Amino acid sequence: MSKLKKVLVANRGEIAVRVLRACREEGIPTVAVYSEADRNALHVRLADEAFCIGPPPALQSYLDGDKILAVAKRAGADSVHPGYGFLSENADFADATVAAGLTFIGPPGSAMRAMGNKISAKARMKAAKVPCAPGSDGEIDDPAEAKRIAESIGFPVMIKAAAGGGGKGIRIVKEASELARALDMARSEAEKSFKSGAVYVEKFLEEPRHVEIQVLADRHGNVVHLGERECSVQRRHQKIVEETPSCIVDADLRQRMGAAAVAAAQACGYENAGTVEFLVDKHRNFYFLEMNTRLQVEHPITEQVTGIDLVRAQLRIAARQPLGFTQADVKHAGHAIEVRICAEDPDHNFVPATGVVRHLDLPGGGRVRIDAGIYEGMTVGLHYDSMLAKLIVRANDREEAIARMKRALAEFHVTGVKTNIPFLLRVFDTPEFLSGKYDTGFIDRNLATLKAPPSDGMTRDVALVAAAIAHAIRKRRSQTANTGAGGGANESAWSLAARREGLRR
Amino acid sequence: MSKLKKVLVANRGEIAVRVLRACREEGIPTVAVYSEADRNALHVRLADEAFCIGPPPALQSYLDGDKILAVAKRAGADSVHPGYGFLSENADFADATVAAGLTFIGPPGSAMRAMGNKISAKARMKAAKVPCAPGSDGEIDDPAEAKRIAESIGFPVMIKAAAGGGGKGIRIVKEASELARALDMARSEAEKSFKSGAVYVEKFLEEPRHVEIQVLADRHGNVVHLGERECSVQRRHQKIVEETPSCIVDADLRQRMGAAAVAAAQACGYENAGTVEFLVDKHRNFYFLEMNTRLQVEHPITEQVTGIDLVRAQLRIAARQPLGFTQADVKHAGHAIEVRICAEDPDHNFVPATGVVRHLDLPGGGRVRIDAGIYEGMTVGLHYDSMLAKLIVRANDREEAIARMKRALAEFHVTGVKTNIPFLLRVFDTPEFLSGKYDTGFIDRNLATLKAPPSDGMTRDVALVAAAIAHAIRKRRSQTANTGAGGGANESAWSLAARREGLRR
Amino acid sequence: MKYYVMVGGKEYAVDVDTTGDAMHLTLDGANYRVDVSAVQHGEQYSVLVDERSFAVSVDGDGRKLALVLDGYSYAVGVEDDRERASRALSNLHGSGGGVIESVMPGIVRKVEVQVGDTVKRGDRLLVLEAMKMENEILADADGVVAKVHVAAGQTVEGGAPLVSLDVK
Amino acid sequence: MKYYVMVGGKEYAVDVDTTGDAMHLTLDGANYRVDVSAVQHGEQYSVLVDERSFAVSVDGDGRKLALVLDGYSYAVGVEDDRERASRALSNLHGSGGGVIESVMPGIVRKVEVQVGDTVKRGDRLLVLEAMKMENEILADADGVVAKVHVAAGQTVEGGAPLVSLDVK
Repeated sequence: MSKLKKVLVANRGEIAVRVLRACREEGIPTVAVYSEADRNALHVRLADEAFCIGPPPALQSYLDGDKILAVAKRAGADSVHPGYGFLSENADFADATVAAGLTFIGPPGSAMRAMGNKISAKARMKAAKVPCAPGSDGEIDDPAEAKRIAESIGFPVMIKAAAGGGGKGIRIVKEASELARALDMARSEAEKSFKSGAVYVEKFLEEPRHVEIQVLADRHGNVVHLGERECSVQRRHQKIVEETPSCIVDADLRQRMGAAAVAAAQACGYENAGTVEFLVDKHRNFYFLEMNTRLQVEHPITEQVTGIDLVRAQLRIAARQPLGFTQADVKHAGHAIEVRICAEDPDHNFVPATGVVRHLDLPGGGRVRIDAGIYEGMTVGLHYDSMLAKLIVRANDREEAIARMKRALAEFHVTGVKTNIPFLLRVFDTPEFLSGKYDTGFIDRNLATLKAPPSDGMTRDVALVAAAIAHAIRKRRSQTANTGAGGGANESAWSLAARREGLRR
Repeated sequence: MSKLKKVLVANRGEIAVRVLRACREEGIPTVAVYSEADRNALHVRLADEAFCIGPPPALQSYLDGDKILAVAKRAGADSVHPGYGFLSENADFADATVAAGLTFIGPPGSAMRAMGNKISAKARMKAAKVPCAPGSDGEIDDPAEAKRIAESIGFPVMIKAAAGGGGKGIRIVKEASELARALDMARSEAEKSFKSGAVYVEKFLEEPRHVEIQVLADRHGNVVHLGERECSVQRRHQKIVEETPSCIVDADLRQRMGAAAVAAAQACGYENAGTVEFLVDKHRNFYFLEMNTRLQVEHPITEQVTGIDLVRAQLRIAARQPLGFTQADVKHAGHAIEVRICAEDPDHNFVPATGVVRHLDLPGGGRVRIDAGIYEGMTVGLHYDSMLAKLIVRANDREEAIARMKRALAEFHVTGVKTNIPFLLRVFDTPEFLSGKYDTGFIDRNLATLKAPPSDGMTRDVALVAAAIAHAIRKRRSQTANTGAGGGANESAWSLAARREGLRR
Repeated sequence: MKYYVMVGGKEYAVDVDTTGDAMHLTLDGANYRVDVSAVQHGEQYSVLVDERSFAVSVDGDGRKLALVLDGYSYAVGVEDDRERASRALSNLHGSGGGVIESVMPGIVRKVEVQVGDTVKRGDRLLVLEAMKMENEILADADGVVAKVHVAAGQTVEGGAPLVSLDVK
Repeated sequence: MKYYVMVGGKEYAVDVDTTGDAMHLTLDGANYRVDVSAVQHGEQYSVLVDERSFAVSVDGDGRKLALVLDGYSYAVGVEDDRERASRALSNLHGSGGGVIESVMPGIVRKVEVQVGDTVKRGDRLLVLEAMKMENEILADADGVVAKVHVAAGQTVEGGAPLVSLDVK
């Protein structure tokens, strides 16, 4: 069986760790690349080799394809895994990788181009009889033209980056007066994120569900789908909670959406792992949204219910191995949920949080999975995105999965950086989520509940008590440090001392 | 559906955490008990309520059934989960729990007594046509009598505690001259561990496999088995690595051993979760060893391949719910392996290690499970057993499972206390283990390999280099601490300083 | 010892009595027997109130603490008797409002006002980029720009002053 | 700076040269360009040798360190130039052998010899209990008991002297 010889992982954070683990389990040596900000990162330590590729800004490191290919050559890698984000959907990079004599672990550049430009992708989908939402037939840069189209399809509309993905470069416009400014900002953001400022206009379906289908295509013409992921819990088009199966997808809809996704992949000559995103309305009509020509952040929930390791499948497909199974072999068992744990402050409008991770407590137990780039001592800065870890649970049914997720989230503790863990916990207490009948308007509709302070008097009192005692201990600690006595001594002993002495003054 | 109202967990460490997690997922409030040594333990923090039950020695805390039942009453618990070890196989405690009007989450005292005394258990098994190894028909306390029996069945023999379990109170005797001393020590150890010094003599099967069958029995007469666990990687009768399926068990043998285990459970009126242990010789003959009338340490591997949560099943059975599935519904998928991570020093004859856990790094990723009682800041002392955590992996087949286990073990880091992680890693490099053809003599036979130093010159050089640098950093740190400058500052910045300055003297 | 804990705009007095064998706290009329132990190298506290068990994560130093308990976060200000007394002495001149602070760390992309400009509530003052997203910073009241604390291209920390407004 | 690292009964000299931009180490004739960074609050070191990446867990303080690397543990003794020089000065009288130390912490259950007893290699000297298992401590050579350092019931640490033997 052919096998890759050495894989360079052109990414950082949890996805680099994810890919490195898969390589290690496959017995394939690995090469990491890192920016100067990431010298201490987990992915550097888990790789067999690690090369510094430049300063922290991504444009000078993780987005510099030439530098990365030069490292691949120097390290003797025969293949490159791009992860998600960064260069993963850059067709030129995929082509350059192949031109350098290396294997790109992903689709061919041609498939990316076909799907990467959202406008030509839509045309192709229409030809393949995949339903699409109405919108502009091409790129828009003139505010007047944008206005004309928006008025013909009716507000609200979305301005979307033609090269976009992952929720970036999207603006929703509710009325004509907002159009010019939104167009301006979307273009600027798109330029910065994707090196292309091209945007287009599409009808904004109000409160649809966001449901996507995972596909796998080998280099021998076999294409299968692995069912859906429900990703409607979003804030600003960023997914926060994903689950599978979706409460709105029954066997018939799954079969139809799956067939559409397979048709979409075939229509662009797709290879390797990819995801076809759809919007689903309450009548179970579905519309092609876009194809993500790479691994998704939320891929683990599909792995948990199908038993198929998507990254190892990627490695094998890239090595020209056949899939080894057919659509009929794909079985779904149980229910899986993922949450994205991010460095942000939900109590202050979700602003990104920075700091040094002082302490980390991860949940354990059965059917709890953690894919993380976070580690103690890690500096969380502003150069890269704010996702620290993914927490994934599996269970026999949705109710059990929710109970397990709540249990695991309650065990997940981070100090030094604020996270959205409290916010995530409340998602699983929200009646709308529990009912399974939610859509992309979920977070906005439930924001008051999601941010609500606890009502239990006892819990609040315990927080107050803990605050008073923590204050006393910290004050005494800093006094002791100033006088040179003690120092970084055993904190637990310290606490006892503080209880016995500090508070007894 | 009837449900328990509040569960008291009469245990500590990882198994207390395991049971508390299951209760939380079932939505059942919990009560922890703790000795004075365990005030900071994870199980205290994960429970809804926690009661101190006495000083560190187990006899004055976790083995004091009266105290524990008094707490149960005071806290309003309606049920008690004993975990494993401590009071879990104490029939008097089970009876006292029921007499106090509470539900014992385990078998009735009568079933424990029937199986707890190994001699009467064997008689019962013979009656149920379960094959047994030859040995004494009763308790032995006279060295002369022991000698007579041993000579009649032939050396080597085992002296085993009639009330024993978990490998404690067992001595292997190879010749008559060792018998008296071994009898003495086994009696003394048994007395201390089980409050009963009764021992008996049994033929020691040389290098058998240790294979056990998990059973579940509800209170409505339904008994099923969940297949086998292979537990032959043992040192001094302590299991270290377990896997399922066993390489020696085929479908036919599984069916026959399973039927024998079900018959054993039925023969003693068993209820709840239990395990029937067998020895299997190279001809696939199997002999009843003992029944463990409680949850086993290694239960997670069965959960991973069957999808059945054994602790939640225990809670439901105890609440008189029917099993809800039949033998035909039990399906096995994939392969699971567990290792026991212990505080011990394999390079110094596995002596127990003590200390304070300074830092802990847990592996993550798909199909990796950690059941642990360990946490940063934990004091590992001598009062309780040395197991810190269990690491369990699942995969589609054995080869994948081994690769995943090696990957996960390499990511598991503990500082402050020595562990057997390096030793465990080498198990998975041993040809005999990889072949699947191993028995209980595995560790002794492979000790040289398992303890062998690494041969790679580069790896050794890196260790030497790291030692030199660590020494320089630590020396400078202590000098700085003595002069009062710095202190518990950012270690990473410190390292840079040490590299730039400390080494540049 | 007495502690004043501010949370959600409300202040609570916590009385700590450690004269007996156990620690007792009085709060809002309720009296609790409390046992607190620092765990996880002091990053968490295990709090037993009577026998109810809580694990509290504590972040921050000094008077501002962020606590997480039962999945709820509390931003808390604390001071004790003595601190309150000394603060009362030094607090003779008030600080005054009207400063718009950055709620997040980021890079200033555009500054759209200058000193003397009259702005209305909701007007855009500047654009702050963080995590590749552009965020508009808007005036929170009608007023006149008294000071612009930052320039385009500048990196700012969370809490940094951006623009001071003289509010009408 | 020069370091002497003892491992597995062998000593290695490690030369550390930090005069250039990168750190260079010479060891057993081999020369490595090395970049070391303390991670995980200093409990681990990320070591890049040229571009090969290693994570080393480090335990212990001072001259005795326990390292774990690639799943192998190394018990290591280290000293630098200066320490070696000062130790040479103070090391004028040798310490002598024959002391049987406890390799584990535990509780002494029985002491079966007294000063003056003649013992043979393999004779039981005492019984040490640890983790509920009784462990026999045996004489490691023929000799006469010179000193018994412990009594039954006593708790001992790992490394504590138990019995001193005058070896014949």
